[in-house]
Amino acid sequence: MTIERETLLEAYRRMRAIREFEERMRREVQAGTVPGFVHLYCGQEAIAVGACMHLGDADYVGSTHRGHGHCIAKGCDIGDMLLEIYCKQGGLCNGKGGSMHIADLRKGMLGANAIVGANPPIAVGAALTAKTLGTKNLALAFIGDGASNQGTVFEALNLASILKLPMIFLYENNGYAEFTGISYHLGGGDIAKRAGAFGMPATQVDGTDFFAVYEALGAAVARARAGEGPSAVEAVAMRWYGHYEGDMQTYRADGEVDRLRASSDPLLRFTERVTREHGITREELERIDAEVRAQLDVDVDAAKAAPQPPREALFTDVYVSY
Amino acid sequence: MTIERETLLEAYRRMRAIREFEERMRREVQAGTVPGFVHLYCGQEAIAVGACMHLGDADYVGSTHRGHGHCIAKGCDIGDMLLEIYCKQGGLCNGKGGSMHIADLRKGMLGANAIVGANPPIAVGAALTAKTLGTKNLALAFIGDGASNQGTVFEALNLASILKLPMIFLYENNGYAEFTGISYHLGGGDIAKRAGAFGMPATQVDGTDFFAVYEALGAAVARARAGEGPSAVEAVAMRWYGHYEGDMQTYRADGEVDRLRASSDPLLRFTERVTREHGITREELERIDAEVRAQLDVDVDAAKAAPQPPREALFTDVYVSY
Amino acid sequence: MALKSIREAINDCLREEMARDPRVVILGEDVCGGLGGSSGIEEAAGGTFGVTAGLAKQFGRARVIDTPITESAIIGAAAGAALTGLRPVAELMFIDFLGVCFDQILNQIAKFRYMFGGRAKTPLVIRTMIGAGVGAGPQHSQSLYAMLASIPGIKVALPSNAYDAKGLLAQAIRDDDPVVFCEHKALYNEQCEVPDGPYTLPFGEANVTRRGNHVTVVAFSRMVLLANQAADKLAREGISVEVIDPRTISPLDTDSIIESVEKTGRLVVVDEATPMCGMASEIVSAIASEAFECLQAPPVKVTAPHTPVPATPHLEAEYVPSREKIERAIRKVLGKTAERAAS
Amino acid sequence: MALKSIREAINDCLREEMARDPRVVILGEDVCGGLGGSSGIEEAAGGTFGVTAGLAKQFGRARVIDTPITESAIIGAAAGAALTGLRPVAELMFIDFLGVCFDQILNQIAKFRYMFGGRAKTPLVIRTMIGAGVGAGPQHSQSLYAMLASIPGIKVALPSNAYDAKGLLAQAIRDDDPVVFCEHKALYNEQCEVPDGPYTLPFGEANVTRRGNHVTVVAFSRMVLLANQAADKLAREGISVEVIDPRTISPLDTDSIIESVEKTGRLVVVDEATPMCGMASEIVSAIASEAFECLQAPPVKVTAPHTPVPATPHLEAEYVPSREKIERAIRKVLGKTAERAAS
Ligand SMILES: Cc1ncc(C[n+]2csc(CCOP(=O)(O)OP(=O)(O)O)c2C)c(N)n1
Ligand SMILES: Cc1ncc(C[n+]2csc(CCOP(=O)(O)OP(=O)(O)O)c2C)c(N)n1
Ligand SMILES: [Mg+2]
Ligand SMILES: [Mg+2]
Repeated sequence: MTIERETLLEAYRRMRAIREFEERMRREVQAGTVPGFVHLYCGQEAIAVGACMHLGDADYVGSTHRGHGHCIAKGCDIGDMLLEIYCKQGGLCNGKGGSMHIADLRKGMLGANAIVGANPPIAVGAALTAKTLGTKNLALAFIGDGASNQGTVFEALNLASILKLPMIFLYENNGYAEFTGISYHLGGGDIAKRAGAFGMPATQVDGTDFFAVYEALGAAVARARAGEGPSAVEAVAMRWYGHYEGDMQTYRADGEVDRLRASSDPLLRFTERVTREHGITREELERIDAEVRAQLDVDVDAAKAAPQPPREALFTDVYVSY
Repeated sequence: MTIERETLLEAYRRMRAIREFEERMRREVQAGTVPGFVHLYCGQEAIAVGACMHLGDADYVGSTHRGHGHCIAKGCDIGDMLLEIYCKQGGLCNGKGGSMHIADLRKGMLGANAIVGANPPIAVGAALTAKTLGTKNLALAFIGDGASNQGTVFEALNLASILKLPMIFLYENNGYAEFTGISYHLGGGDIAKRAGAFGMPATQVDGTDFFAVYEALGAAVARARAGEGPSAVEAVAMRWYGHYEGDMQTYRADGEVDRLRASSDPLLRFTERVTREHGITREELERIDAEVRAQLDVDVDAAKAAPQPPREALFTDVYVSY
Repeated sequence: MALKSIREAINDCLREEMARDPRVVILGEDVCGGLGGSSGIEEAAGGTFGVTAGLAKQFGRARVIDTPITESAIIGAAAGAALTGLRPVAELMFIDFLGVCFDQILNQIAKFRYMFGGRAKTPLVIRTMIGAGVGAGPQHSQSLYAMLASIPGIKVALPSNAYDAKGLLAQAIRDDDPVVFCEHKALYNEQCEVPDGPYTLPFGEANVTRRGNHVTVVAFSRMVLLANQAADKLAREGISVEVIDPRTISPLDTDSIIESVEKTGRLVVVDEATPMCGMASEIVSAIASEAFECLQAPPVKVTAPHTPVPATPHLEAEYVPSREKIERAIRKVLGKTAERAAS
Repeated sequence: MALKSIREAINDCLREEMARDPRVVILGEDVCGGLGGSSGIEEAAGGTFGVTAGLAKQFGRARVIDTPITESAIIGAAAGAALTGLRPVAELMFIDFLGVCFDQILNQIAKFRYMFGGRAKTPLVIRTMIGAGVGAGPQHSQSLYAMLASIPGIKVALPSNAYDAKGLLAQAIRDDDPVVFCEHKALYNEQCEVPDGPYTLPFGEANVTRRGNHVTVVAFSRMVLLANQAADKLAREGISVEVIDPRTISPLDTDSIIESVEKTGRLVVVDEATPMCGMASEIVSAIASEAFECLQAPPVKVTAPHTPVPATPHLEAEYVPSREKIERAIRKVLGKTAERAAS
């Protein structure tokens, strides 16, 4: 499968944007400037981007509590995301949702979700819309390894399967559900196999390898657009930081993350390959890095400086009319 | 696997008791003497009996809305069951549960359940008790093909698997969930395969063949008692009557049931084999038939004649103390 | 105009709204029925109680969608479909099954609009069945609508007659907010005159089914019929009862109740649900706080007891508020006045 | 006696009850933590908020059971374990997660005893976390206990201090009925004197935290602290406030509230939950019906608004009833009397 140069550069820009965004959020949380709880995506960048590079704004994505990377990959405006994370007026949810509820329907982002396992049935509904209205659009749900044990996820698999919906179940196996490892919490030990038993193609890929994710999702997307039904992909990529920022991670062996960073940093792996195989130069990529960083500084400052929602906002938008 | 003569005669007695019981209930419902809704078990007798012949009173069974057969197979007193179905004082639930809620904890019957998919997690809890108290007992949940799509069932599979509980998931594939066939409602089309993906032995057997069920459950029970963890068995046996008694069954082809009765009546198949291979005579079996019928007549009359619970019963037993 | 049962009125409404708006789809268990069956029949059920009969035939299985037994996915899919442009009417066969799909209602559907800062709409209807009285037992006879009414973001309709059922359901389907539409299983055959063709009834507008001056009786769903019967009976004794059917409990038309109590000074609330934290307490509380000065006697609640619904027929009959209990409550709240009125 | 936080008091209680009774087991997500982790540490969490710290080490993983993310199975397994001889203490991390396990509570645990004609007991505790105020957002900040209190067969405890927390939890664990034990996430560090060793506090007995004559304030969980603060402040103006903490809302000690209102003639109910069909309405309704004659002014509810909990910190602060709002409500219900008392 050959990939356009522009596609690769855009993929890199998004992965870099996620990385810089999350590293900055980490520092901001440590500095105490961010309200609420923040779950960082570092280490998993290639999953969201490898998937969303295949999607347009009219395709839908159901996200999780660890949603920043999904939003950026799906094309949400980073400035508006930051406004939301800082709970400011004009944020993607006008400041009322925060980090765990960022949504942007114009971009096909159905929302981060703080209830583990709630998003797959919702995404299935978006796939039902696509099928009912006869568009060629599809829906994708991100599902953590821990979430993969939640009953709602299996119900979503079954419903999408029997209705042959244009749906993709993208499992993100990052090794842990909170402070518990997958070798303990996952009966049978094979996420993809469990999904496959519902009668859909289900594969496992290295989630730190953009090309592997991109290829697997390409097949799933093609199948969905062709009206052939749902697919499942399990992408394996350990998270680099705590469950939430602040987590002491005593459940992890010392050096586990250092080894990950050294051996399987999705951005390093991507950089090496595209500079080696696709005639992309490090300078080009560094230019992107600089642009991303500069813009991020601007956006964070703007978010911090932005006004809070007015007091009346507490009472509005419960109903359209009441 | 050789089976004791006494075991076979007892198995026959229970299957016959179920058959007679359900046929009688059918007539009584048609005559309008039975309150509430009744879901008949005819055609599936060999499943409950093939399983429960391996179990003692200290082993637990979680039942469904179609629970009469499970109760009889597990050894519940038929007279007390009838009192319950007629909602009379002294019934197994003192008349307050009715057909869909018959329970008898002394016999290890955790209760019929009118919420599809609710019983497997409950049975898993009973298995947890057995493991925690270090008994050699086990728990078994009956699960319909329709129920097999309910999220709670998958959660039960996973929890039993990772905790290595003495638990058996006994699927009863009787072809239909209400008025919808399994070829439509079951993604992937293979119940056992879905269960097996949770890391436990999972087999499919002919649910009209007592010997097949008995053997499969024998293995599952041995595994559970040995502390090796849960198993799943899918037993296939179409139901003979409607979803509930009164169902017009327009979804079934004419003659489907007649063919079933002719080709795969669990009692006929059992009779042929034991008379052929185990030196049991038709006379012996007919004697059992007569005894069962005679006792049933007595029990039904007693149930009809029994007093209703007193008016105060409406207010009692909400709490132990309040 | 024609005499229609609630079942027919709901079926007509669904047919009219589906014809009107291609975005309206129905999903649930056996809303059509027969798929995967050996007879190959087009429709084996049309809903467990026949309410959706004929719709699959007319609009096709793509818009009348049979699902597995999978309430979380039914309601969740309805949520996602509503967020993305459809107007789903999901069927939750019995309201007792709330338990197996509650998160999608409580934390998703109800909160999308607020959580997303007003940038999302969730126009869906959950049709469900409430009520005791048919021997369906503890897990198929509950009236759990107060739990739903307590959730900010959800609207709840409780029709008591065919005319209201049709108009309220049409409004629910066209409404841009999520609505739980509660059908009482013992009322499906209740008939009244229903206009032909589509019409809507506004939410939050109570219906005064009887005018009266001595006491205000607020009742819901099936209890409205019993309250009217009690009112008729007492009228013969010269006791003049005003009966109010709120029709929707969220939004709730408190003003109409206050207005009535300002006139009568006396309040009885009749609810088939259990007593704690239910609509009866909610209305008594609202009136005690907002119309305290007009109250001439302590308000009286007539509800089911704080117990599950027994399967036992005669105990179930005892469980559900009866015309007699309502009468007794009215006499109680009237106290001396009752005799005066009677004499 | 020693100064203990609510977190410590609960932890002590769990330790003592597990030592007392081998049938007591704990199950939930990360109640120990670290299983399957690469460090092989014995305990990585001890509960997301550290409440179960050290228990796995002391009693072993067979009695302190980490589960996958599987609330339906956690609560369902607790139900089945309780029916068969254990006394499980299941942890539902946030009460907001009711939605993903509600059937097991609503239709199973609550109904077993009644459905089974009094021949079953379901002695289990569901420990869960309630409340707003820490920026946890719309799906992690709710106070949904009224829904649970409305269910016949369930008991609900709402401790507001460490002493009550320990005694009520011990009672909950030894109680033969199912109990939902609601811990307020903003109160874990609240300290008070707590006796060493096991003791129980009876359910259905309110605690009068302040004696007073002018007005009765009923408050729950964290609101008790704010009500006491308001009472202290107003005391300086000569306004004498009686504060009642019901401690359990099912059973509810209505008598103590009535007794107090008979003395004060005035009622304010403070609840962090949303207003519709909540405990505030329940208590106002109960008093309006049962103590109507003693009421000298319309009862006043102080609750959160009928909205989800916003993630926005300053809006969340506005959302939760404050000491100031409670003060205002007290002055309102006192009307002229307030000035008189003050002068
Ligand atoms: C229904 C529910 N149960 C529990 C939680 C608490 N919780 C939040 S995130 C999380 C772990 C999720 O693990 P996983 O699905 O692997 O996602 P990851 O955090 O690894 O991205 C848990 C248990 C929740 N938010 N919702
Ligand atoms: C949660 C829930 N959803 C739906 C129903 C309605 N219902 C009762 S039985 C049934 C079909 C069950 O099918 P299956 O599991 O195959 O059992 P069978 O009736 O064939 O024995 C349905 C949908 C219910 N009781 N509970
Ligand atoms: Mg994970
Ligand atoms: Mg079936």
